Amino acid sequence: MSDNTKTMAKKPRKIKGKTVIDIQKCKGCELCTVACKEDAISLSKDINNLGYRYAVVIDDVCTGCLNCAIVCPDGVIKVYRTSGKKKEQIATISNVKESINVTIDNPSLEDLSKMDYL
Amino acid sequence: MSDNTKTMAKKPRKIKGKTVIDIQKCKGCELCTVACKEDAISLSKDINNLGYRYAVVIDDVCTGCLNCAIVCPDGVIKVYRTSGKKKEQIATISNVKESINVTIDNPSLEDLSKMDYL
Amino acid sequence: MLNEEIIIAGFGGQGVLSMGQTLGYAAMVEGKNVSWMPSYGPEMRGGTANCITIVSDSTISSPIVSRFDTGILLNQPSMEKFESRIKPGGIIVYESTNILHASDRKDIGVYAIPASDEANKLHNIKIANMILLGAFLEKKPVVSIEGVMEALKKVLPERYHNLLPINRQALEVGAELMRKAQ
Amino acid sequence: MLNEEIIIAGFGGQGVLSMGQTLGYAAMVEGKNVSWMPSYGPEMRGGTANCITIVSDSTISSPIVSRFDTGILLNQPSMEKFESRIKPGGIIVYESTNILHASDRKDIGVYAIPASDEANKLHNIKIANMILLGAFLEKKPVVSIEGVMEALKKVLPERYHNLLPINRQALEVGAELMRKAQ
Amino acid sequence: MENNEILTPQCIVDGDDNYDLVYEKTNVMTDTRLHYCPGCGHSTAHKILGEVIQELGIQKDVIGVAPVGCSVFAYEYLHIDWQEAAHGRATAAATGIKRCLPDKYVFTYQGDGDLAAIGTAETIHCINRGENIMIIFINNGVYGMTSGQMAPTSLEGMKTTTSPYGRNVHTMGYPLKVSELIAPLPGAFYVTRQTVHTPNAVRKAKKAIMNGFKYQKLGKGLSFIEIVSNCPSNWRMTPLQSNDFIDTDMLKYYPPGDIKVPSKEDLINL
Amino acid sequence: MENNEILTPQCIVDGDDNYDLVYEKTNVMTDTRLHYCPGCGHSTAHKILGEVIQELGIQKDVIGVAPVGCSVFAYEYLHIDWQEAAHGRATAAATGIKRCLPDKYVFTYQGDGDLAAIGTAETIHCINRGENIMIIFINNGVYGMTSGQMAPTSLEGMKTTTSPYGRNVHTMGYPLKVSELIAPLPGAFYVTRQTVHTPNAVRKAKKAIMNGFKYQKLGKGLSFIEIVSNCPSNWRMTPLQSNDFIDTDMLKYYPPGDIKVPSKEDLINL
Amino acid sequence: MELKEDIRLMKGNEAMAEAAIQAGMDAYFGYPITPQSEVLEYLTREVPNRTGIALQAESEVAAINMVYGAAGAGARVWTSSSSPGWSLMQEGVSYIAAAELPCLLVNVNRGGPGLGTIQPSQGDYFQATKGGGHGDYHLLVLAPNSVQEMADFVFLGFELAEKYRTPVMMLSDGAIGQMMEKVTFHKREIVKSAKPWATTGKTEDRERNIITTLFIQPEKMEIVNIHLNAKYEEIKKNEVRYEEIETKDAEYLLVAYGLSARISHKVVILAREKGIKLGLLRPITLWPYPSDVLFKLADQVKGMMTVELNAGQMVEDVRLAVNGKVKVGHYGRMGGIIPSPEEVEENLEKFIKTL
Amino acid sequence: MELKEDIRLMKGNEAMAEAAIQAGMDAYFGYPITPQSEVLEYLTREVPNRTGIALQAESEVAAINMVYGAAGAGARVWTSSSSPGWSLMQEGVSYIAAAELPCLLVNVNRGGPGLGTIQPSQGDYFQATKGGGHGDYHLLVLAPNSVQEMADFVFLGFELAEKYRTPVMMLSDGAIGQMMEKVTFHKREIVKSAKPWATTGKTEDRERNIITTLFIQPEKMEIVNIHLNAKYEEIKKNEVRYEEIETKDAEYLLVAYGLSARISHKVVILAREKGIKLGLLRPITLWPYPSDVLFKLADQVKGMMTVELNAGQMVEDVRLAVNGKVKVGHYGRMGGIIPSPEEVEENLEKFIKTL
Ligand SMILES: Cc1ncc(C[n+]2csc(CCOP(=O)(O)OP(=O)(O)O)c2C)c(N)n1
Ligand SMILES: Cc1ncc(C[n+]2csc(CCOP(=O)(O)OP(=O)(O)O)c2C)c(N)n1
Ligand code: SF4
Ligand code: SF4
Ligand code: SF4
Ligand code: SF4
Ligand code: SF4
Ligand code: SF4
Ligand SMILES: [Mg+2]
Ligand SMILES: [Mg+2]
Repeated sequence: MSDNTKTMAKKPRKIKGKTVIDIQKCKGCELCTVACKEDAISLSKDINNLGYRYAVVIDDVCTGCLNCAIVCPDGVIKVYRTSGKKKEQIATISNVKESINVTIDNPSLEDLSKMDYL
Repeated sequence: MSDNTKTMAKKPRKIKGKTVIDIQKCKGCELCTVACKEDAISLSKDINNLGYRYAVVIDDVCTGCLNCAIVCPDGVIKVYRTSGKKKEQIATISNVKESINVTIDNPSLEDLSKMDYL
Repeated sequence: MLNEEIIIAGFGGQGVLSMGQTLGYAAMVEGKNVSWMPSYGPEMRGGTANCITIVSDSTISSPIVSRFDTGILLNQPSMEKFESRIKPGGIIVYESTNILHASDRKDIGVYAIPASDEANKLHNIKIANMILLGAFLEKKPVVSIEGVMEALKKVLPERYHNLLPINRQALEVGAELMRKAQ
Repeated sequence: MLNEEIIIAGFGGQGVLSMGQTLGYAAMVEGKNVSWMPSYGPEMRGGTANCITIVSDSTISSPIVSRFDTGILLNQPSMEKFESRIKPGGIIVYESTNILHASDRKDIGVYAIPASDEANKLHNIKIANMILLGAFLEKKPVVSIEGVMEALKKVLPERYHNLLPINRQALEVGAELMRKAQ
Repeated sequence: MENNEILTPQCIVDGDDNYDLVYEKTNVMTDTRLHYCPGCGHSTAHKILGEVIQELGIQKDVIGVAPVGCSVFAYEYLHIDWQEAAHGRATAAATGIKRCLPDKYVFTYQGDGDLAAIGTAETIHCINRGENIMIIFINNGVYGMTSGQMAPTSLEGMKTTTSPYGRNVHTMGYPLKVSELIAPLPGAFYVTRQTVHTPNAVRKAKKAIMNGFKYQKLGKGLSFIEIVSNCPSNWRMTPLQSNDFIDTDMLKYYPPGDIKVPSKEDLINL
Repeated sequence: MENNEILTPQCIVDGDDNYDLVYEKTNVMTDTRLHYCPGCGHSTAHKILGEVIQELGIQKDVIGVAPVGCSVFAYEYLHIDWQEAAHGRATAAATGIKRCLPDKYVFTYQGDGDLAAIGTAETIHCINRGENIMIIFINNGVYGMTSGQMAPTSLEGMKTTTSPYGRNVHTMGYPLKVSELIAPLPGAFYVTRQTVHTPNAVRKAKKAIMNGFKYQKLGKGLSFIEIVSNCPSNWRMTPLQSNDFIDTDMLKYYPPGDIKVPSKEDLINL
Repeated sequence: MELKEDIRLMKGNEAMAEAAIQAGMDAYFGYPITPQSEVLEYLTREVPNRTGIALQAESEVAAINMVYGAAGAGARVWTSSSSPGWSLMQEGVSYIAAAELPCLLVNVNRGGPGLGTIQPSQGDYFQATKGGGHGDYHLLVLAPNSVQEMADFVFLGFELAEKYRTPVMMLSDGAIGQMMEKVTFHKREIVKSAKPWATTGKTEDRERNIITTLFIQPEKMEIVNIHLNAKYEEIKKNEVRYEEIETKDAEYLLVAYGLSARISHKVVILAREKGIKLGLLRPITLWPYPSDVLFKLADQVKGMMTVELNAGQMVEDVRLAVNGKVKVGHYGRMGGIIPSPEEVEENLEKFIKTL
Repeated sequence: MELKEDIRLMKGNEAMAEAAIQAGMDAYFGYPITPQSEVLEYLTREVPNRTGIALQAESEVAAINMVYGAAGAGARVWTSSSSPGWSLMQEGVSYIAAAELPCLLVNVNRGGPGLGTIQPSQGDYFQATKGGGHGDYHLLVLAPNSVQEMADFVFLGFELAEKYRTPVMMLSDGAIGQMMEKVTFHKREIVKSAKPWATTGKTEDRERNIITTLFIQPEKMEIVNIHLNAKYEEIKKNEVRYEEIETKDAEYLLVAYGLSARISHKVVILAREKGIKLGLLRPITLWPYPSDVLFKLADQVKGMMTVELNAGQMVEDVRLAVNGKVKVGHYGRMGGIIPSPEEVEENLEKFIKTL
């Protein structure tokens, strides 16, 4: 607690964040781009394998506020933050999956074919 | 109108009523007996052909108030009244059916057989 | 070989269905086969009720028959509906307090039992059906009175067992009336 | 005897279904028989769309076939899905701006048409499908360009008739590209 | 001749007095004896419905829809065109009729099991569409026709053949106040709750039905007339006891009176 | 070894700074890519549902029911037991499940066509019985899956494939405010209307879903979480336009916020 | 979209909707379901500027009962749905048949059971022809095999429905509903027969009209049943429809309807190219079934095989028709899979070897 | 009501309900309809003091979907209804069959079509055996002909349902449901099979369980269809049940199930008294149908006649079974009318003369 107040007291250095976007799962909806008050994210010019322009970090000004990740429908944004008191209750990560870049596969219909049917 | 006020003014003679009950359609529910403030109606000792005790006029004190007839579910009560201003809006009688006593027939199922089926 | 096909019919409330059931239980108690088939549905709303009870030594094929060995009839409409459906040589046992116009068929036995009057004498109008049952069993002992009593004992909840004697009495009154009626 | 069975496939929004329909209308205008069968349902939600168009001189028996004379393919997944389903001797006409890995089958003709690039040059990306159609018709003139134009005239509401020239241009550009590609 | 006149039933002569007929069953009703049990409110509801049709002179323009329930035989009793509908679907059938015959008066006559259980979706959507029809809703807290099972409207603690230990609201649900539920829907133009167990109640209910028909002409939405009724047979009561029960229990939970009435502007064309 | 640790995705090192992972998709969600259209609120709703399940640690005790609608594939995306139900019947199926497994958490996830059109009867009666389940109700004002027909919740004037000239409330009915309609039912324990189109809205909606699960343990009735959502594809808008439309139009008619909340006494055992 | 004469390129679903308007439909009640939602979409777009009512119901159950009400009121009315929706409508269908209400019912069949798939299927043959609803009744079932017939059978369906006071079903499938083909709309004079039995309000010159399906006394009910059956016999006598393709000299016969018949037609061509004398009998009415012609053909051919998009349903009717005279085989694909003509031809040859 | 041993006099409907409790039912969901409302009434009276859930649903549609949910959650669950109610349940039934959910479904058949009558009928034979719902599926259909069998088939039904993961239907009728007969309840050991596929919560030791009927890709759907059909073939091989009465030396054969079989039994007695060598084949499973035994009997007898309470439905299955070997007639009454044995015998003699 004392640690905490100390940090808050001196505010010497803003908490820094970093977002990692899975561009092959991004659908380019732009919700993250408007959600980011720091204007850190924007859409690419290129399209990904789904045929969508995808979100990319354009400016390294992230505060780690989570807004983009929370509003991202497809949950393709991971957020990292430098240490410091977390401002947000975050999801408990009991079993972290690997990979930041995902292999490219076919559209959703093919995903569905992975179903455990019976 | 003058006629009317006159009648009301002198009140020499209460309007008299008369009820006629179709005893073979009466189901003896007794709603009329409690509805009559003059206690003019009561149930018979005998049963009719439906197996029900039926309503009969026991006392010639009817005022023609219509309560019994209005509350009678089966609509088996007719009310007559001596002339005078009617207190009630009454049903328009465009085509009066004859008969006060109805011939005795079988229970409702047989009635249903008179249906115009197709 | 016993195979008695019985129609019991009257107003709802006259104990028509339970009479058939009692007979059925008694037959079961005596190890016989039995089937009991009520009329059901809105027909009952019309105030009438009936049931077909079949008591047999052997397997009962059809539980529904259109002609009967016996009619136990408790009101006028039932008399009118069923009198023609009694097999020649069969019988009608009827409630003569209620039914004024009985069958005049000559090829069957027609027995007038003033069950309601007698039930009133026993100060229990509900017992009229047992009087009729007693009368029927006197004529056609498809089950014994003991069988009926045993059935009632099993079927009635304990708290009604005080009614057993009056039921027996009713059965016996019925039997007596039948002996007189013959 | 003409009986051309064509699969047209790509992303939704690439004008895949309307390309088939335009071809169908043209065939109809020219008095030929035609059937057009879209893929439908949630498949389209996945971003892909395709349709089978059959143009024939005679009655078309089955509107659904599993192997095709021609594939007009607009994206990579479609190439992967349909390349094996082209009949030997058949052709594939594909959008080479989008599709990087084309079929390497030797028993069919495979024609790369950079339709999107060319459409951009015409300042109308939506016209890419007409470029591909033009390319196909150059190779297999199952209907005439005039037929297509007449069809468009009938199908497009008046207010869009100003777009007719650019459509004709696109068809011609496509034909030209095909002549080059061969 | 004088004698002859006296013998017509419009009037009778008794001693000095000359009596005129002032009330009898309307001849919109047929002569068929009603199959309803003694004292059943269905009968009364039929009677006043017939009277209203007669008084409005609309017999030739009315089409009734009665689904399954004790009143399935309604077509036996009123001299109008009728459709018998599948259980719960009266409002759908009525929608079909009214849309094709917009100038006719269309009403449904439904029990609580029918309207508020199996027919819930049809009820709500018909009202929500503001179909210009009238629904007469007989709430007797029980499935009458099938002999006494619990209805959505059965009161808490009420014993029925399928709630033999009394309705337990926690496992069987709460008695549904349909009128209150649907009144907020913009398609509901007039919503009222009536009874027919006393002479005065009958008079009021008749008025409500009359309103329902009149409002239909305005094309502004649906009239919903709930009639809290009895089912002596399945409540296992005499008719008089059942009417007491209406007063002591049913009306406590289902208070009578208007729930939604048209505004004056709404009625401007009436 | 140090190096190794750095390479695990929980944290990354960038220059001087050591970053910890503070947010990623919960692993209650599968890796299957969601088939929903770009920007569709269904995806967001799924995500927070997964997060709540993870945070409450109830994954092994949850059974979801998703009927037909765009979310029929929900079982693809959340690592829990699922039943796919017939169109409109999710609440009936959920009733069947919950009655047999009273100690499990049961929820339905339904669209507006499903819940408020064909499933109206099941919805109302499930709520009225106070089934101890949670309903998540995605109101996007349209039939998404079948590609854009009018839903009971489509706004007045809204153009859909079956109201091509805009919804005419007089012939097609009024947009149904389901939460307001069902809130008065005693079986409804908690009724709230949320959205998921902004980060803050998502946070609140997540809280509401969390409440819904928590309340389920109390056995006091049903939690109803309406989520006013979008359907960019069938509204023929970009995702951002569709979210604007939520603010400018949908929320005007469907105001967000709690509609019925438990009292303190109700929550005493929580 | 209009071209010279009234020839159009349309989806089967749209052609059907257009035909209904041209046939003077009074009302349509329906609920969206793939692969037939275009019907309601087309109608809600068209009728405001033309004629009739098109109402989106809250469910299929509501829709079929709206049809009941409207048909009872004398309207020319129809509905359409696809497989799961039709299952929900079965009670209503049974009521409509019992009440003898003329109307047109269209099932654009998709793959089942359950939610299944939205691809074309013929898995609802039994439901349509044997009665998916309760009790003894029949629908007159028409099976179109082209967009043109989707349109034509709307006219025919309304006509037959009113002629016999009976519901007529058109059993189509997702492929025919979704595909576009040329369709010609001929000028027709629309005659609507009088419906003196309809509930349009009891005028003084007639008794009240009652539409009911309740016949509580078995004696009455049986009379109704017998009446219905007599009508069905009449329909069987008059309304059997089928198409014979290359049957004259056929040694083997395919039997197929709808989309399968399209495929089978190609099989006939393929087989004849190989020297196999194959014919095709296409039932157009699935009920009444063209049993007599099959019974006769059974004397001529060595074997028959049905081609169906199901596990073998119509094959029972063919077996009943030929009554053991020849062997009857079945080749079917399910779940929305559509067999290619080549595949069917191959299986036909296998079947021939078993004879 | 208990007598020595556990023999009781009960209505068929009550016997069925009692049997279900004894069979360890977990849940029953139903909606009142004559002539089977006693089931729900009996259960709501009994289960509070014994075991299981009995819930009155808001409709048949809700009831069948509650069954779906409960069965999917691994419960031993059932429902019952009568004809119109069953029509409403057809979508649900198709879903249950597709999802392979074991459960017991009871139709106490009454006269139709439409609202019809509440008297006994066998008019729903087609619906039960050919699939009233959409898509290719089958119910295993048991036909009791006595109150005893109403009870016994509950045990059997649950067992078969769980053995094959398939819905089992008991097709009874109003007479057998309403009548009272002796019924003996034997002590039984109730074994419930494990249901590792049930949705009871995804524990860590397994993948999530999904109950679904959606197979959007035709290729997948067809696999499901093929799987279902393979199961049905298995059931056909193992589960055909029937009773032969006096068939040994029979020259003529009646074929009848349920109540008709009771009547036909008496007909056999009457006919044999007259010297006619008559036998009776009573199918106990209506699906799978005892076709093989009929095929064999066709070599022995000169003619067969079905006795049905309908316009002639099962007769098709008999004709399919004998494949033209002998003439197959039908005698039926409809609408709740029950023919007397004498009447049937008379008509049998008429039929014999046509041979
Ligand atoms: C589909 C269907 N399910 C059930 C029934 C049986 N049924 C007939 S009437 C009825 C309920 C009657 O109750 P209600 O609507 O309250 O009318 P009441 O008789 O009480 O006036 C039921 C369940 C039916 N006919 N059809
Ligand atoms: C019985 C039945 N009728 C119709 C359908 C077709 N259908 C599938 S989803 C759906 C409506 C979807 O809309 P909604 O519930 O709002 O979900 P959304 O896709 O908008 O999320 C319909 C009508 C069906 N599957 N089953
Ligand atoms: S919100 Fe998610 S899906 Fe949308 S653009 Fe941003 S990263 Fe891509
Ligand atoms: S975490 Fe916050 S600051 Fe960082 S990119 Fe996302 S929205 Fe912008
Ligand atoms: S109210 Fe009518 S039915 Fe009842 S007792 Fe009086 S007269 Fe008879
Ligand atoms: S009219 Fe009035 S006073 Fe006369 S009997 Fe009836 S209730 Fe009594
Ligand atoms: S059962 Fe009840 S509702 Fe039906 S007629 Fe009798 S009293 Fe009236
Ligand atoms: S169609 Fe609409 S509801 Fe469905 S996934 Fe797309 S945007 Fe979402
Ligand atoms: Mg009621
Ligand atoms: Mg929606």
